[in-house]
Amino acid sequence: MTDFLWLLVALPLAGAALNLILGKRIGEPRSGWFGFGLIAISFVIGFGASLGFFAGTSNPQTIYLFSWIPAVGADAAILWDPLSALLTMIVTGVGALIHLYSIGYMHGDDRYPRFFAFLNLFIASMMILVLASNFAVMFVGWELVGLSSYLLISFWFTKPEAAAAGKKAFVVNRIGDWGFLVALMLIFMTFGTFDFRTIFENAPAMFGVGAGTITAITLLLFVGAAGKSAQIPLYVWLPDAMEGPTPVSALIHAATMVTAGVFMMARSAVLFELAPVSAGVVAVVGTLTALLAAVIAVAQTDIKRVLAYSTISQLGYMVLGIGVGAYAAGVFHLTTHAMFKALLFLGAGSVIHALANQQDMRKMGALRKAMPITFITMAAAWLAISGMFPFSGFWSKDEVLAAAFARGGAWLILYVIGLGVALITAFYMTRLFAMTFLGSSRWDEGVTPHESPRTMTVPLVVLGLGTVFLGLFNTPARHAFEHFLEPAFSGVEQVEGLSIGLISTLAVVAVIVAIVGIIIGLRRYNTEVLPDETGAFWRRALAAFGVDDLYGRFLVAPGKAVADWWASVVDPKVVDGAVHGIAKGAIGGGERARAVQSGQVRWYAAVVAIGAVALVVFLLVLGGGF
Amino acid sequence: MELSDYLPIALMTLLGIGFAVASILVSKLLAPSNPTPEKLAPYECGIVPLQDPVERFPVKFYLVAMLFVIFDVEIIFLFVWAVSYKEFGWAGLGAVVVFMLMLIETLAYVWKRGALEWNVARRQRYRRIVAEGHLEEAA
Amino acid sequence: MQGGAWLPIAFEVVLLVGALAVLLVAVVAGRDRRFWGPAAGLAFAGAALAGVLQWREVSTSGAGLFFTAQGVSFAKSPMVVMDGLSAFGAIVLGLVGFVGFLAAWDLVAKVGRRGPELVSLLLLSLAGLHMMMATPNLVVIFLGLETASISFYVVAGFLRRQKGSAESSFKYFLLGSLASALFLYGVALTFAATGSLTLYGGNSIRDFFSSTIVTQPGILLAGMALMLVGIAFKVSAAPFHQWAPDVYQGAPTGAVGFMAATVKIAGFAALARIFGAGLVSQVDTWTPIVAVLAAVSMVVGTVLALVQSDVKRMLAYSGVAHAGYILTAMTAGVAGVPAMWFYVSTYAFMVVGGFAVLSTVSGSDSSKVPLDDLKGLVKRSPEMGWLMTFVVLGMSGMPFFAGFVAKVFSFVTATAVPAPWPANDHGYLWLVVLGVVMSVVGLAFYFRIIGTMFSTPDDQAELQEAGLPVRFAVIVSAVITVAFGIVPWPLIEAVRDAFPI
Amino acid sequence: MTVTVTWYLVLAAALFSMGAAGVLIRRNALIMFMSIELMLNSVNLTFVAVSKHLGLIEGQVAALFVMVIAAAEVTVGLAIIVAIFRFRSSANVDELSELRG
Repeated sequence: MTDFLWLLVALPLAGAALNLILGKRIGEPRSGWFGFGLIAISFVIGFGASLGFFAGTSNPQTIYLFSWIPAVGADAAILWDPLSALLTMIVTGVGALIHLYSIGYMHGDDRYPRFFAFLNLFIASMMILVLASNFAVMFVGWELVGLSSYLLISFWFTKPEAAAAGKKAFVVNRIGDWGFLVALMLIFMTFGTFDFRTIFENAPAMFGVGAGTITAITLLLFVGAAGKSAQIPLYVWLPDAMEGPTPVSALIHAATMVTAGVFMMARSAVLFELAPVSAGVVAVVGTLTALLAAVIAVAQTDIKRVLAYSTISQLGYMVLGIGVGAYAAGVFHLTTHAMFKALLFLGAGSVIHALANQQDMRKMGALRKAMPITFITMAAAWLAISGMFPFSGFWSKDEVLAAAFARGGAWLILYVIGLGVALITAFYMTRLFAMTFLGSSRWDEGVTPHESPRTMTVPLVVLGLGTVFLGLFNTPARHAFEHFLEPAFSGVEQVEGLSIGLISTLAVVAVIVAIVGIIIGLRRYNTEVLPDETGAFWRRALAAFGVDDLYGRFLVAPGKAVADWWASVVDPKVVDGAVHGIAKGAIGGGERARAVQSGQVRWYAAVVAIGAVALVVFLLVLGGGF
Repeated sequence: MELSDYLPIALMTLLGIGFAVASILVSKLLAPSNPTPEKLAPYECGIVPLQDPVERFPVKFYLVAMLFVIFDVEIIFLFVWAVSYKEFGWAGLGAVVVFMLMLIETLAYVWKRGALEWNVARRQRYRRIVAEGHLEEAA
Repeated sequence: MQGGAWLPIAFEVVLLVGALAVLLVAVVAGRDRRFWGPAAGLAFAGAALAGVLQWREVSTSGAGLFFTAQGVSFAKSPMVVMDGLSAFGAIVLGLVGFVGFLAAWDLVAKVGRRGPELVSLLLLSLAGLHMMMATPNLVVIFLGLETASISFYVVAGFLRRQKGSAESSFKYFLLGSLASALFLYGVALTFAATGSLTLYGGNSIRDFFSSTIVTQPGILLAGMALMLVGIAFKVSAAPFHQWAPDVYQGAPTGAVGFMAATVKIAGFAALARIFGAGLVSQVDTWTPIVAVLAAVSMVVGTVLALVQSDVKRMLAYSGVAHAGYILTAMTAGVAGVPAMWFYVSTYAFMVVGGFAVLSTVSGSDSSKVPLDDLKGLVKRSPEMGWLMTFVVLGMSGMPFFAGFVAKVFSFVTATAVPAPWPANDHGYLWLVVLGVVMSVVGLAFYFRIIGTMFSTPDDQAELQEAGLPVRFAVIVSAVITVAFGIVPWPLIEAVRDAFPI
Repeated sequence: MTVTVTWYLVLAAALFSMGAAGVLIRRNALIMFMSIELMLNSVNLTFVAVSKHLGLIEGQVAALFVMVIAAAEVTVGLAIIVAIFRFRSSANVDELSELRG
């Protein structure tokens, strides 16, 4: 089954190319269905190929396609192990649902085929990133993913904010990519190759725990991951990325792309094991990001920005999981988050669609009766993300917190902050849910919300089911998920050693925190009149504590100044100056030398004589005549 | 240092110099000379020349001089051949004949092109007069 | 002399007979050039044929030394040598001479009564030039050098009515004879130092070097230097190039192509013979000087060419620069001879072609060709315009043209042999780098010429229809420039064994 | 003290440099031309001296050839000089610089 895997990349790429080229002729709905079809087939292939892993029978293998740069050990080969299988299923699965959803959502857009071309391109690049068997190919995927996110964010490029947001996302990602690239160079310098297997096999042998180079490599890898997965300080682009169409936010900025950083760190778990210092940094940054994002999310009024900050916060959890060393828990949270965050975004999308593109929650309310399916599915996702007991969010978040608790010592502080974030998360999600579906209807006049068409509600329902039942896969008792991922993290020993009793108490604590959060939220927002949010804290939190304009003033402005100076001063004077200088010099030399050619025969004779004497003397000296 | 073999040359130079000096001396001693300004002035109506006249000599002289030089140099080679023509034998004779032929041929070309005519202008004038003369007589 | 023995000097004999025939026919049949023109053409073609025969003879039975004066106990030094160098030189000289003669045909017509003189001068000069490269005896080389130079002094001054032509011939004469005197003095000093005038054969200079260890080489080195001066002057290498621009500008355009091309061929061949083959053991002493000459020529030639307004002066300076590039090949000693031959033979045709076009553009008897004459040439006469573009591109060293292959060939040869003086093991790299830089700088003035040709012509005088021979000459040279650019291998193979003994 | 060949060579060298100096210093074309002839003759002297010293004949023959060449040069040179100065009266060479740059 695994020899069709190259189709996972080929099919989306083909879809992107065809949609781009023949898009106009294929026309609106058909190009959408065409895109969806290809991704669905890819999902089937991916799922089929990973059946072996479910049963635990097949073991990881590398399928060689062709050699790209043999000198560097970078050949185009697919590394098929449970981790990449899982990611494939998430990307293609959630991707397919979002394609289906976009058919309805993008209805009437005049660049319809182009949208699906870019979506396919994104899936293809994500596949390259996930299936890569070496860092070089992964980097290719990494860059392509950055590119397609830029294309999709600024899809409505006629809107200046969208274009600016696209540029911002791309630049901030580039900063992260810089870190990732330097890490690649370091890796190549130390290991002489990019191939995962050789690196991860002889890394432990070559370096003891805490070796300098490995720490440097892992820190730089984290910089790359921070750029892609929107951690402090490179998270500023994600909220602005909401300018893109909602399916884009769902797919890229919730489920897949942002998790690329987490996936990369999980993939190079062996390196992080050898560098406890950087693991600590990763965990701390993860937790702080989670805290900061959660606090900001509380005061946001735009529904999509709340979800964006919530994504950053949940990503913080995953990064905490990686930092703590519980890679399986981090990846599990990644999976569940992909499910319910995509659902939340799609739900928000259908709400916005219904209220004629109204994104401000203060203009929503009382949509329960008007949009029952969206209401029910969003409720499931809301409970999941808040960490309520039976839902998937609870299991994965609890896994991560348990792992943090298990490490003991200083990690306990992270556990406590984690719990606090869980509380805040429950609160702002309840705020969002209440302001949109409960309370009184604060719609604008002439807006009559109605349930979205079936192409949009079907994906919501599917995702809803996933959100509810996915958690059961990995209850502390069965740990099915960890066994599934076991072969991928064979080189790394998992954080264990928690008795069932301790885990269940931690679980109970987590549920209590969630319930408290929800109650506060409901009591405050499930009212006819919205509570006032004009306090100093609310205003500053709404403005994301001014971090953005801080960057603007200290980084962007000086950068632009240097660029302007360079363009106006250095370029014309130095570069052009040099070129014209050479030309003038040559001609100047010519003019002066021309005077020597005086036309006087006697002068020519003198030159011949002088030349002859000079030659004789030169030869005598050289030949040792004297 | 045997000077003897240079004796004849020394005698020759002495003789030459002596001849020239003697003739000047004799003319200076015997000839009467009472120079008067009029005598030294230019001939009757001539104007006092600013600087000695630039001898302008017609090109013809130059042409003849050139031809003389060329054929003079040709003779040098004939001397060489003449001295040992027996050893060169027929091959030598062949070479010299070819050499002579070339020069004679160029002489022919130059002659045909009229380099040797002396006072070309006067003869043409004469011929033209004669031609017109005939015309008058004929008319 | 037996029958077969005529071959070594067949080239000169044919030309001499041709020259005399032309004069005779002119004398007998009067002025009409229909009679003696074909005779001259035949002579040139015959000479080229003699070259081919020599080449075949050499490649079959190997090079040989010949004594002209048989049966005489005259000093046993050989006067004529027939080897790769002289045979290949004969072919190239013959062909270039023929094409140059065709290019000069308009001038011959214009000069009217003195036509036969001009043609016989060209024939005799070609004979002299070949004599320079086909003899091991230094004095005979001087003889050949002088025969050619004197005839070129006269050719340069052929347009009596034009002041420019007279001035250029005077300058050429005075400086030429000065340089010849220097060369001769060099020969004399070498004679004094080594006791012999011939490069090979009985008690030759080469034997001298192999037999005695030169203790006090002062005179010998001075002699070598002066000989180098003489040759450098002839091929217009800087700093002895100053005559070239004035003479090329003043001399009648029709004949300049012939003069420039043939002198360079013979000059470099003589350099190869004397220094490459004769003084091969002294190679470590004279190659640095050749390198210095090359460097100076390249810089002077290119930089001065940039600022010229007269096309003939531009081509003259480009000639100086090209002399520099060829000398770069010669820095590899005798190993540089093939590269030198490739460069010289292709460049010779370009020069003939270039000046032929100039003669059609501004009259073959014009002594000045300002750049504006070429303005919009492509529109005025597309054929001439495009052919000139090919030739100039060839000269500039554009890829797919002979100039490029020639430059690469010589630069590679220059770096192949380890250099003695600035002691580095991969040859005269600094010279090659300078060469590349200068060729790039040189592109400016080549493209200035092409630019003016492609610009819109304002009121240029209508181009009088060029004679068939001139057009044929231009076409041949353009074809050779392009052909050997795209398919250089046959010439490279042939050149490989154009070696002196 | 006997007259060795180096004396002759030194004399020839002196003559040669005098000739060269003549070409550079004098303005009149004819004088310049004469100094070149002087240079050629000094070379002749060298040839003959060395040939006599080494007892070879090449030097003599060479001298003969050089004389012929000098003669040819004379004829052509004077022709050119005459052609030049048909355009202007004086034989001054410095006026002759129309071709330059």
